[in-house]
Amino acid sequence: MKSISLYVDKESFIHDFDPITKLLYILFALFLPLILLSFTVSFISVGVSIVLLMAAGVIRKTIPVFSFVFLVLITVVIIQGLFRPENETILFQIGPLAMYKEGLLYALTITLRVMNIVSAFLILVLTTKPSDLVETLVRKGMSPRIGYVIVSVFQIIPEMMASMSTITDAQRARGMETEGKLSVRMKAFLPLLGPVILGALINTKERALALEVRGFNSHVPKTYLYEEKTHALSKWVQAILLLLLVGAGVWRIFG
Amino acid sequence: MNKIVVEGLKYKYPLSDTLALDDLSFQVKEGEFIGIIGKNSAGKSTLCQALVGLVPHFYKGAYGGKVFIDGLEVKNQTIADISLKVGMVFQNPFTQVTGSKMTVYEEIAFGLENIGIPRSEMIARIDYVLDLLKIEQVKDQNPFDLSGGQMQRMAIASIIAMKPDILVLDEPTSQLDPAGSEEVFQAIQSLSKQGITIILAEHKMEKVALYCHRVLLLDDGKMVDINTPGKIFSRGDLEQHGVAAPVYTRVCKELGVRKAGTSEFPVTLAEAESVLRGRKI
Amino acid sequence: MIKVSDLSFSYRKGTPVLSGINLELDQRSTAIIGQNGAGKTTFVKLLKGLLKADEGDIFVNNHHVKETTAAELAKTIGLVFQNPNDQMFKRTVLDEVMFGPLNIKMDKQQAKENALMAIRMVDLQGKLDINPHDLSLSEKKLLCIAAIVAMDPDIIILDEPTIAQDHAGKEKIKQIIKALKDKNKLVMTIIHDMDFVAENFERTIVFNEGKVLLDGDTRQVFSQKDMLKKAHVEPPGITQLAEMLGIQETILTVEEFIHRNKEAARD
Amino acid sequence: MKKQSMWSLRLSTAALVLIPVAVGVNYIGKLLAQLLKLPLWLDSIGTVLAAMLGGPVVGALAGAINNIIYGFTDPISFVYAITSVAIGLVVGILFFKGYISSWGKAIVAGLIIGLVATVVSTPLNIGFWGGQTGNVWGDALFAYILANTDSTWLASLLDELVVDVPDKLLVVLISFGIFKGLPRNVVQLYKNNEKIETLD
Repeated sequence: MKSISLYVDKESFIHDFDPITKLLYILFALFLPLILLSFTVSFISVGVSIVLLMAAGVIRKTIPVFSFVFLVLITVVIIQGLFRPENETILFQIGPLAMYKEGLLYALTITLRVMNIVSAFLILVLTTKPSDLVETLVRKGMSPRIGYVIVSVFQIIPEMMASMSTITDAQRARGMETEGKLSVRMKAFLPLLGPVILGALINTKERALALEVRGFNSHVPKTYLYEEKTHALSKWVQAILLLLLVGAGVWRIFG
Repeated sequence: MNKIVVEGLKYKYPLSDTLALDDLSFQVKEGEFIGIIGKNSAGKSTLCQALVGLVPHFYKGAYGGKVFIDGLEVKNQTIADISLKVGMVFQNPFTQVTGSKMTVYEEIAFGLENIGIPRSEMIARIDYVLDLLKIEQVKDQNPFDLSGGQMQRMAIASIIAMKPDILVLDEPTSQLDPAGSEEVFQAIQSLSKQGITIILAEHKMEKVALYCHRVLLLDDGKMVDINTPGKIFSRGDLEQHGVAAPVYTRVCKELGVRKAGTSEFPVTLAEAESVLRGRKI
Repeated sequence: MIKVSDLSFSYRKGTPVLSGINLELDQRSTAIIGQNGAGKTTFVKLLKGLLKADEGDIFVNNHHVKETTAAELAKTIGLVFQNPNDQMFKRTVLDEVMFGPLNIKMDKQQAKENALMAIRMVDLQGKLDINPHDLSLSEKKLLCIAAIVAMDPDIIILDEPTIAQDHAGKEKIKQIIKALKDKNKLVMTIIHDMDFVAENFERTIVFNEGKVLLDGDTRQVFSQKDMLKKAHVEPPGITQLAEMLGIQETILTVEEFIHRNKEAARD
Repeated sequence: MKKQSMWSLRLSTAALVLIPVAVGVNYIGKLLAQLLKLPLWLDSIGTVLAAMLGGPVVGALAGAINNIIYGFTDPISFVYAITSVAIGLVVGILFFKGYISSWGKAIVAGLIIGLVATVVSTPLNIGFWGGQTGNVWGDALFAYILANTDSTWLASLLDELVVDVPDKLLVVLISFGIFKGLPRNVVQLYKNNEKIETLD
């Protein structure tokens, strides 16, 4: 079955780390540049994330995500460089359009911030099985019912996609055209979407029944098939990340 | 010992004007294999669900009478508590997969995790049911990649792992091919031999006649009769209740051939063969 | 009416689902049987033009299927899917049945007439204005048959029509098949219910591992016990009983069994 | 029958399994919109339907989980979980107060929800992208306004507004249409607080 998550099933020391450490790393990468307000720190942070992604062997999988982000970022650079209200200092001119230093610097801030968040997130997303992440969070106190909901989405979407292709066949069998002019395809929207939604809603009843008889609403404390995944170095890495953050905060306030 | 006691059970779904179950009373002994038959919308599914507490707890609606499982009254228990005593398997193999587990092994663990079974016992139970239902070889596959018969056996395994004393099955083979349904029937039969009480709602009368100790005939939410397959399928008014007897019974009825020394007609292939053998045909 | 020559198909290269199928289908009502995964559904989807053959040709009433879109073919050949929830989306039974006829550009009056006729055929005329999803599963299946019948194709294929049907439902489907035969339609079905096949279909084709294992008159097919075993098909109960009792010819229905018994008694 | 409270936090199992379906519907709506190359997202039909069926709590949860899941395919979506939650909440409240009960009212509700989404998203856009939405038409407007005024906020607000209001209006109308076509037994399924009556 085709999966919608970006998780790459590989062996690497990054994969071995527990999801909590990776979540903490996201917070770290997010807040450190915000606290220190320095381009250099942002650069280093992005750099570190990219090195980690390479170490995990998943850097190729980041390309589609980054290319989408870059597409938007290019428009940010152009628009801010040209039109930012604070713009004063002209850097260069192309025909009637002037690029300003203030706007470009601001665009650079945004670019770094986005890159930073996206790359830190990608470490978590590409190297952690969604179900592992959810299970860890449930162990830390998240409602198992909500945990179920999140994990089941990863299975329900491919299931709905499969039923969508059967539905397409069924409606074509009734003479509905799915190819051709925009107006033809627009007319196909409801006959395709309708049965997908109705079918999925009708199935919720049977699925809810099946869950109920599997002790879904049991009040007994839950147990787990797998042992909790921890890494020998997890505690250390977490401690260092936290210390660095606190240190940066202290430096920022008193330094 | 009576495992299930039903007394004057009545039930009406929300939004409905008619009773889905109308004053049912019967008892089931430990280890019995009971078939529930009747035309569509006679109340078979509703009755199955009343035994596991989905009726009334899941649907709400209006409820009367009593259902006791091992002396516990269903109305006063939660579905989670009842599910430790009674397991249920549904018609559609796809919708009863939890959709939150990546392998058959994990899927079976789902219920055990919910009811707090310790890990070592969980693993022992899963290995046991994988073997019992003969799905060992697919334990690492994605549940949705199984064949229908395998999926249904996985569903049964998931329930049996929770160690209920009673297993309720609502037309578990209606969506399977003959090979798949044969696999499932054999699994059910072997569970019955292990002493698990089985309640099976089913349209395939030949199977009901072959496996069930007693058969409960429903029509319009009312219980018409509960008796041995021989007695039930020999009734003259089956068609009026929307049920056709097994083909072997129909043939013997036409020919007026009864089982020796009884007023009953044969209900299985073997019985029909033995009474017809030697006749000039 | 349908001519299939050297048909092969695979979803993934190297694992053929169907190979070397040659069939000619005529007016006789035809059951396609065999295990799940034998290629039955793939075969009818190919007939219907929902899939494109890797090799070989299919002609349906002189239309070359490869060169005709599924929507165009809909006028000639109708396929009723197994799960009604995969197609229903209209608010009322009548609208649902009219969807197909309107798609193939029937005028509104004609579409409505056809729809009403089809709905009467499946005995749902009392439920014209009901939301299709408020029907029972067996009624939904009948509705889906009506939705295809209303398009008035020459060929109608039913995928597992008897699933979820009780005794009365099966009787209804029996009547529908008969009514369609009377209108000179070719009725085909994919089905697992052998008793139903024996009682209702003139011709039976057994698929096994992507090939046609057996093809012929239903009686002749059910007489080949060993070949059926190979395809994991069990003959109808009455056929098995007759065989166990040592009756030479193949018995297909209870009526035949009784009839034979009476003849034997007269001798 | 007593009118049920819409704020019950104890969700029934049926209401809970409605949430993954809602996320799936969002996903498929988005996919179809891309397939048809519409200049709209149409990626919140599921959230809106879930809110209509299950109330504001289910709607908000569906919105939140939707964006958390999207975060696994595109980390930026994560940030906009707040917008999705707001949509779910507002639809749920409006619907259960009876403000989405006819096509006319649905249009008004669609406009309100579009405005809510805009107001919530704009600060996120500014904080994250410097004010843009990533939608071609909206961003062109953003550039135009930025060039002619000196307010990033105004530009960003209008950028979001021209994209969000038509999108949410259409989403609410589609969802309302689908809701009206649902069979009664499905709608009934997610009602939570009813009591078991007695027939004894």
